[in-house]
Amino acid sequence: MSEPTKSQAPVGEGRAGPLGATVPALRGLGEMRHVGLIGALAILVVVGLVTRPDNFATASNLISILSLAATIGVITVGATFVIIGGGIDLSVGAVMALASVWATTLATQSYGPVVMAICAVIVGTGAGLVTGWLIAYGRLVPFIATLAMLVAARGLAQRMSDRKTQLIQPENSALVDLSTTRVLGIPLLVYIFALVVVLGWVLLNRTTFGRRTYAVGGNPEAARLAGIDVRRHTMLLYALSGLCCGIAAIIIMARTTTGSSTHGDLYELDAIAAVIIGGTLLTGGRGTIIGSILGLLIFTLITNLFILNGLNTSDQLIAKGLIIVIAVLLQRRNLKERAP
Amino acid sequence: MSEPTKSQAPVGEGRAGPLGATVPALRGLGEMRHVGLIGALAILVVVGLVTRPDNFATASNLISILSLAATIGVITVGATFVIIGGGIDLSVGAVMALASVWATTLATQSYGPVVMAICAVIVGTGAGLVTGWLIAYGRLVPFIATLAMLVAARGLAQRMSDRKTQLIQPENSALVDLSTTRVLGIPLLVYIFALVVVLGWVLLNRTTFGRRTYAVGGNPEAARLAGIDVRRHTMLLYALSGLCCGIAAIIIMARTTTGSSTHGDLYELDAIAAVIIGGTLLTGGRGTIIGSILGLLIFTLITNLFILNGLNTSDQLIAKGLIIVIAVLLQRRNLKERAP
Amino acid sequence: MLVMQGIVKQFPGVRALDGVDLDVRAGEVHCLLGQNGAGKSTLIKVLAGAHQPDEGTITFDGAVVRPGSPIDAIRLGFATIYQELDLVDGLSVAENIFLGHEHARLGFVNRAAANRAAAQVLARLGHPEIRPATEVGRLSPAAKQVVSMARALSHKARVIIMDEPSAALAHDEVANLFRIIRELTAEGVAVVYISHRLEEIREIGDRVTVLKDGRTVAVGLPARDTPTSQIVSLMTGRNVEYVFPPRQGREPGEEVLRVENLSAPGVFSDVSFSVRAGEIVGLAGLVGSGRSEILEAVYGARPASGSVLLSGRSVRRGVVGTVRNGMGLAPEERKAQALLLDQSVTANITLGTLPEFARLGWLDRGRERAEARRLADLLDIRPPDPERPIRTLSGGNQQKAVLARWLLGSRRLLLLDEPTRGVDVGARAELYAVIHDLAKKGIGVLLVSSEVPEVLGLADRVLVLREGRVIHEGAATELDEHRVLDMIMNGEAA
Amino acid sequence: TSNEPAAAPTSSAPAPTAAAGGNDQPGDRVVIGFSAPAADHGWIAAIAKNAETAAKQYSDVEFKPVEPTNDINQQISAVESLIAAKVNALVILPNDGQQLNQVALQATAAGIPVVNLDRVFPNKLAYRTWIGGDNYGMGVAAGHYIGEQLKSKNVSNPVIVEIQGIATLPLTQERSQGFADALKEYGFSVTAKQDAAFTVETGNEVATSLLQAHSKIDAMWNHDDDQGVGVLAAIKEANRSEFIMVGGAGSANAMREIQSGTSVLQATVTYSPTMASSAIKLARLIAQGKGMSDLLEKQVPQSITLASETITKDNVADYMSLGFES
Ligand SMILES: Nc1ncnc2c1ncn2[C@@H]1O[C@H](COP(=O)(O)OP(=O)(O)OP(=O)(O)O)[C@@H](O)[C@H]1O
Ligand SMILES: Nc1ncnc2c1ncn2[C@@H]1O[C@H](COP(=O)(O)OP(=O)(O)OP(=O)(O)O)[C@@H](O)[C@H]1O
Ligand SMILES: O[C@@H]1[C@H](O)[C@H](O)CO[C@H]1O
Ligand SMILES: [Mg+2]
Ligand SMILES: [Mg+2]
Repeated sequence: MSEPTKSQAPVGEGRAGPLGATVPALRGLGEMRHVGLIGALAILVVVGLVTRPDNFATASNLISILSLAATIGVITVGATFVIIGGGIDLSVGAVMALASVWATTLATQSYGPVVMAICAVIVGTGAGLVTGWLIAYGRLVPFIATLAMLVAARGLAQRMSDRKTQLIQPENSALVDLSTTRVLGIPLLVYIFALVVVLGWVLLNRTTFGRRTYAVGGNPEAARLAGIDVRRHTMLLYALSGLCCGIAAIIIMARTTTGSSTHGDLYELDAIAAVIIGGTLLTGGRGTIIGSILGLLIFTLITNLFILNGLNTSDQLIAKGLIIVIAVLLQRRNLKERAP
Repeated sequence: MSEPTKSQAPVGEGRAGPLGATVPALRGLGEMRHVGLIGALAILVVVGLVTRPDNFATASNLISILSLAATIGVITVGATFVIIGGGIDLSVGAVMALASVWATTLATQSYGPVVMAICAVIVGTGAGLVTGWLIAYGRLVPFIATLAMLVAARGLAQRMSDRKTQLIQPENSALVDLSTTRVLGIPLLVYIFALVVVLGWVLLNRTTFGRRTYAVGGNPEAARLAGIDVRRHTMLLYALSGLCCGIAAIIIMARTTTGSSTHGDLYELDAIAAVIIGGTLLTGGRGTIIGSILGLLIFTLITNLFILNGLNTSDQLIAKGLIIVIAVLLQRRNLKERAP
Repeated sequence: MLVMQGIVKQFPGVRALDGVDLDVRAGEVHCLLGQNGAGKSTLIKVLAGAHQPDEGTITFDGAVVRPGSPIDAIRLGFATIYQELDLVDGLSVAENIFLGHEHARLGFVNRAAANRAAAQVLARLGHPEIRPATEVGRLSPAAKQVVSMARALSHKARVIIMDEPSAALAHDEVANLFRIIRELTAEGVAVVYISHRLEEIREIGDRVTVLKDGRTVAVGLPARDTPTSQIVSLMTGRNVEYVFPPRQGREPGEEVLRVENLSAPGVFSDVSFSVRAGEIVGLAGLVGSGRSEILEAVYGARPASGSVLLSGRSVRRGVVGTVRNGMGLAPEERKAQALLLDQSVTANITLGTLPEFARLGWLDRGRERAEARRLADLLDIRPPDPERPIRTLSGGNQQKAVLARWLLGSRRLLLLDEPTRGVDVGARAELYAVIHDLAKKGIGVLLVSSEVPEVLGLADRVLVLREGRVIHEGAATELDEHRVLDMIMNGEAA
Repeated sequence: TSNEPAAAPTSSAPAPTAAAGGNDQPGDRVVIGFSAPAADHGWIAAIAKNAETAAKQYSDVEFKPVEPTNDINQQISAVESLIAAKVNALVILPNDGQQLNQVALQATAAGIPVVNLDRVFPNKLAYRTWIGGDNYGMGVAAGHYIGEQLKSKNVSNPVIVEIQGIATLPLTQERSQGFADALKEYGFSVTAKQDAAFTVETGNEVATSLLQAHSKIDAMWNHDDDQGVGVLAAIKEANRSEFIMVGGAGSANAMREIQSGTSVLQATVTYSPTMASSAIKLARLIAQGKGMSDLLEKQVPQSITLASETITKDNVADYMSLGFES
C-alpha cells in the first residue's frame, strides 16, 4: 500500500491566489465528510425512532449499542493508524483471540485479573511488533505479513486452548465486572472504549508520532528524506494496532467471560470497512479517528436496528449492502478519488 | 541561427558503455520473482515426496490438487486484473455463490445444463457490472462497493435458495460430468481452469485491454490524459472479475453437485492473498497472471500436504503462517518496496 | 569547506556516478551543470544521505563525513531541495516545513509555534499569502516549490542544495529566489545550485562544476566569465547553443483548432483563439495565469463553457473524444500526469496511440517496439534501451518520452505544457527541432512555457495571458522578451 | 435439496399430536424471544424454521426472533435486546454455551425463563430447561454401526476416517469422543481425522484430499449430513466405493441416499432439528406455568436429551418424514 507519488492530484484541484490561499469551499472538506457520516447516522436514528419508538431511544439500548461497538471500536482506532500510515492489518481479530486465550489459560489465571489484563496487552503488542518487524525490516508486504499473522495466531490460540472455550474463574471475576459494573449507568468497558478513542485522537492529532504517521503513509520517500525513521515508525504502527487488539481482548473477555480461539472472527473486515467508510484512504496519508468511529457506529446501528425490527437474515444482508452504498454516496465527494 | 543539428544526434556515444547497457539480470527481474515462487513450490513438492512417497506424486493426487485449485484459480485470474487495475474485489466468493444458486433454482434447471451454465455466467458478469458501475461512475471506493456487493449477494443467494442447498437434478447431470468425465485422465473442469488461465494471460499480455489495465492501475490520471476511458475500463475490469466468478460457479456446481449460498466463503481473502504472493502490488499497475497462479498453487499444495500427513487444523494454521512468510521471503526483493 | 572526491554510485545496470569531484566554498553559489542523466541529482542525493556512495570520500570542514541517512546529513548542516517535489499532500504547509524536526515537547506538537515560524519563513521567501495551515495537496506546483524552499530554509543549514528549484517557477519568482540565495550566501551559507538555464547560472552563480556521463569534466570554472560555448561543449562534447530552428519552410494551412469564449469560473474567462495546421501558437503568462487550465479545457480534461472546434467540427467533450480526433497533450507534471513509472519506456511511449498498434485489440508488439526504438533514437533518450523501466531514467529523459508519446500516429493538434521542463541544453535543441518538424508536417501546436525566450523563439504567434484573460495576441517576431514580461507582470497591453 | 419434488412438504415440523392434550388449548398471551446462530447451513436453517412454525401454531404466542449471527459479541447484544424488551421466555441456541452463559444468567436474574437449545450453558443457573441431542451418543451410535459392519466382514486393522464439523465446538469434541470410545470396544481406532466447517464446499475439499491420503478406506464417519453432500460428490468424483460411510444429523438427502441402496452412505445417526419445535413448546408451557401433560410432574423437566437413532436402509422409510432438507 505504499507507492509514494501516485498522487492522483486532480489537475490543479483547488488552488487559488497567486500561489497560496485555498478556495474556501474546499477548506472545510475534511469536516464535510463527517457531516455526511453524521447525516447517515441521523437518518438511521430517525428510522429507529419511527420503527421502534419505545425500544430504540432507551438508555439501555444506547448502552447496548456502545458495548457492542466497544470491541471493534478499540481495534478500529489501531487500524486507523495503520491505514493512515499506508499499511493494512488483517490480523486484528486473530491477535485479539490469541490474547484472550493466553490471558485465560489456567496458568495466567492463577496470577489474578490484573496480570491477566497485562498479559492480554503484552501478547497483543508483541504480536503487533512481530508483524511490524516483518513488514518494516523483513520487507514483507503488509497484506501478506498480517495475513500470515492472522493464520498463525489463530492456530496458536487453538493450540493453547486445545480448541476449548476458557472460562474466567470466579476468583478473577473482577475482569468480568468491567462489563457488569456500571458508573453513572454506563458499563466500565464503555469508558475504556471512550478513553482509547480520546487517547488515539490526541496521539494522531497532537503529537509528532501522529503527524509523522501521515507523512509515512502519504509519501514515505518524502518522510525518509525529511529524516524520519520510516521503518521504525512503521513497526510501531503495527505494535500500536496490536496493543489495541490486546485491550479489545480484555473487553471481549469481560463481555463473554471467556477466552477463545474463535473470538474476533472477521473483525479485520469490519474494522477496515469502518475506517474506510470513515473517509480514510486505503492508500494512506489521509484519515481521521472520528471518521472511523462514526463509520463503526453506522455499522453497529444498522445491526441494532435489524435486531430490534426482527428482520430475517437474508433481507438484512441485502439491506446492509444497500445501506453501505447509500451511506458512502452521502459522503461521496471523496476528494482524492481514483479514476476521475 | 544555425541549422538544427539533429544529424549529429548520437551525442554521448561513449556513455553506452558504463551507463547505457542494461545488465541482463535486471531485465529478467520479472521472472526472478517467479523463480522464488517456483522455488517455494519445489520445496513443498520435496516435502510431499519425502513425507508421503506413495500418495503424493500420484497422478490422481496431482489431478485432485488441480481440481481443488480450479475454483479459486479461475477467480484469481479475474482478481489479478482488478488488482493490477488498481482496485480490489471482495465480492468474488459471494457472487460465485449467487451465481451457483441462481443457476440451480428449479426454474433455471428446467431449461437444462447449458442454460444453467449461461445463467451462472450472466449472473456473475451482471453482478460485476453493477459493482464496476458503482465504482467507476458512482465513485465508490472499491473496498466499500465490493463489500456491499458481498453482503448483498450473499443475502440474495440465501433468499433465492431459502438457505437450502440446491442439488443438481439428475437430468442435468451433464453439468456434473465436468467434474467426473475425464479426457486423457484429466477431469474436464481442469481444462476449463487451464483455458481461463491461458485466455487471461493472453488478454493481459497481448491486447490493448491488458496494457490499459496496467496504465489505469499504475497512474489513472496519466491514463486519462493519454485518452483512455478510465471509467469504462474500470467498470469492465469488475465485469471481468464477475465473469470469472460465474465460471467458477459452474466448476463448484460440478464439483459439489449443488448450488448454495454458503459456497465461496472467504474466497476473497484467498484470491487476494494468491495474487499478492504472486507479486502483484495492491497499489496496482504491476503484476502477472502466472505469479498469481503459482501463489495459489502454493496455498493449495500446503493444504493438500497437511491433509495427506494428517496434521490437525491448529498446526496447519501455524505452519501456514510460517510458510507464507518464508515463501515471500524467498521471492523477497520486491523492487518497489516502501521505505527503501 | 565541502569536498567530495572520487564519488562512485552504481545502480543496477547503470553507473550513475563514476568518480565525481566537487569542491564547494563557504558563501558561494556553486553551480552544477550537466546533461540530462549526467548524474547531478544522484550526486546531491549522495550528499543528502539519500544514497550511499559505493566509493569516494566527503570532507566537511576538514573532517571526513559519511552521511548514512538523511537525518545524518541534516545534522551535519546539509539541507536539500529535491528535484521531484517531495512533500506530503495530507499535511499542512507548516507540518511539511517542519517534518522531522517539529516544534514539540515530549512528543506533543506545538502547532501555534510551528505556524508562526512557518509564516515567518514564508514571508522571508516573499510569499506571506501561503497560509501555514493550508493542506499542501491543495497548492499549485509553484507554491509547493516555495514550501520545499521554506523547508530547506527552516534548517539552520550551512550548505543548501537546490536541484532545479527554478523549473517550476516563473520569471518573477526566480528573481525572488535569487534574492534569498544572496541573503544566504551573505551569511556564509554555501549553495549548490542545479539548473539547465544558463542565464540563471550567469546571474547567480560564482563557480561552475560540469558533469558528463557521471564524471567531473570541469571544476570551479568562473560562472560569469566562462563562455557559453565552452560550457556547452564541456557538457555535450559538441558546440550547440540555445538555438531555435528557423521559421522558414512552414506554411500555416487550414484552421485545426478554434476556441471561442472559453471560460471556467475563477480560472480563466472569455478566451478565444485559433491554431492553424503547421502553426505554433505560444501562451505566455505568469505561473497561475491559467495557461495549463486552458490547455486542459481544450483537451476536454476539465470542464469549461464555450466552444472548441477541431477542424471546424465540435468534438465530443472528454479526453477520449479529443484524442480520437487527433489531439494530444504533454502535461505539465510528468510524474503525476504522464508517466507509468513501473512500465517500460516503450509502454509509456505507445500509451496514447495503442489502437494504432493493434488489430481487434491484439497488440503487434514487434511493431510497437520498433516504433518506440525509432523515437527513442530520434529524441536521443538515454540510456538507449526502450525496454528499461522508465523510473530508472533521469528527469529530462523521462520528459522526452512524454513528448515521444504524441509523435506517434496521426495527430492534428498537440498541446505542449512546459515541454522542456528539466531538459538540458543539448536536448532542448533537439526538442525544438522536433517541434518544428511536427509543425512542418502540418500539425498545429499550442505551446505553454514559462521561459519567455522559448515561447518567442518557437512560436509563430503568441497569446499573452494575465489573470485568466488574453491581453495580447500577435506575431512572435513583433515581440521581445522585455515587452512580454512587461505585459504579463504589469498588464500593459501593447 | 429443496429441489426434490418434496413428497412430504412440511416434513421437519410434525403437527402437534393428540398426546399434547389440553396443553395446546390457548392460554395466557406470551412473548417468546428466540436467538440462534446464522442459518448458514441446513440444520440451523431447519432449527429456525421449526421454531417459527411451532410458534405459529399457537394463537397465544408472539414469536420474536433476533438477527441470527455467528459473532458472539452480536449474539450477546441480541439477547440483551430481548431482555430489555421484557419477553416472557427465551429460547437460546448459543454460538458457544460458555460465552453466552453470562447473558443467560442476566435473563434468568431478570425473571425471564431460558430454554437452552442444543449447545449447553455450563452453569445450570443460567437456564430453566435444556433440550438437545446426545452428541456423545451420536458418536457412539456411529461407532457401533461401523464396528459391527467391519466385524461382520472380518476386517482387521481397518482404515477408519472421520470428518468432523466445526472443530472448536464442544459438541464436535463430544461426538469424536463417543465415536472413539465405541470403536475401542471392537479394537478399532480412527486412522485420520479432519474438520470441515459444516459446509458443502469444505466437505468436498477435505474429502478430496483425504481420499488421496488413503488409497483404501474401510469406513468413514461424517459428522454432518449438510457437509456430507460435498463429501459424497468428492467420493463420486474420485470414483471410490470400497468403503461404508455413515452420516450425521439425518437430512432428507442423506435418507434418500440410504434408501437408494447404491450409495456408499449406508447409515446416518440422528440429531434432529425437531428439538427447536419442542423448545418453543416448552418455553410456552414454562411461561404459562404449565407442565407437560403426559408426565405426572406439574412442571416442565430440567433437561431433555433426544436419543440419537441409527437410520439404515431397513428403517429409513419410518424416518423419511423427519428428514430436513439440506
Ligand atoms: N480547481 C481549481 N479551483 C479554483 N481555482 C483554480 C483551480 N485550479 C486552478 N485554479 C486557479 O486557476 C489559475 C491558473 O492555474 P495554474 O497555476 O495551473 O496556471 P498556469 O498558468 O498553467 O501556471 P503554471 O505555470 O503553474 O502551470 C490560478 O489562479 C489557480 O489558482
Ligand atoms: N534509482 C535509480 N535506479 C537506476 N538508475 C538510476 C536511478 N536513479 C538515477 N539513475 C540513473 O542514473 C543516471 C543519473 O541520473 P540523475 O537523475 O542523477 O541525472 P541528472 O543529472 O539529475 O539528470 P536531469 O537533468 O535529467 O535531472 C541516469 O542514467 C539515470 O537513469
Ligand atoms: O449440533 C448441530 C448439528 O449437528 C449440526 O450438524 C451443526 O450445528 C450443530 O449445532
Ligand atoms: Mg536531476
Ligand atoms: Mg501550467
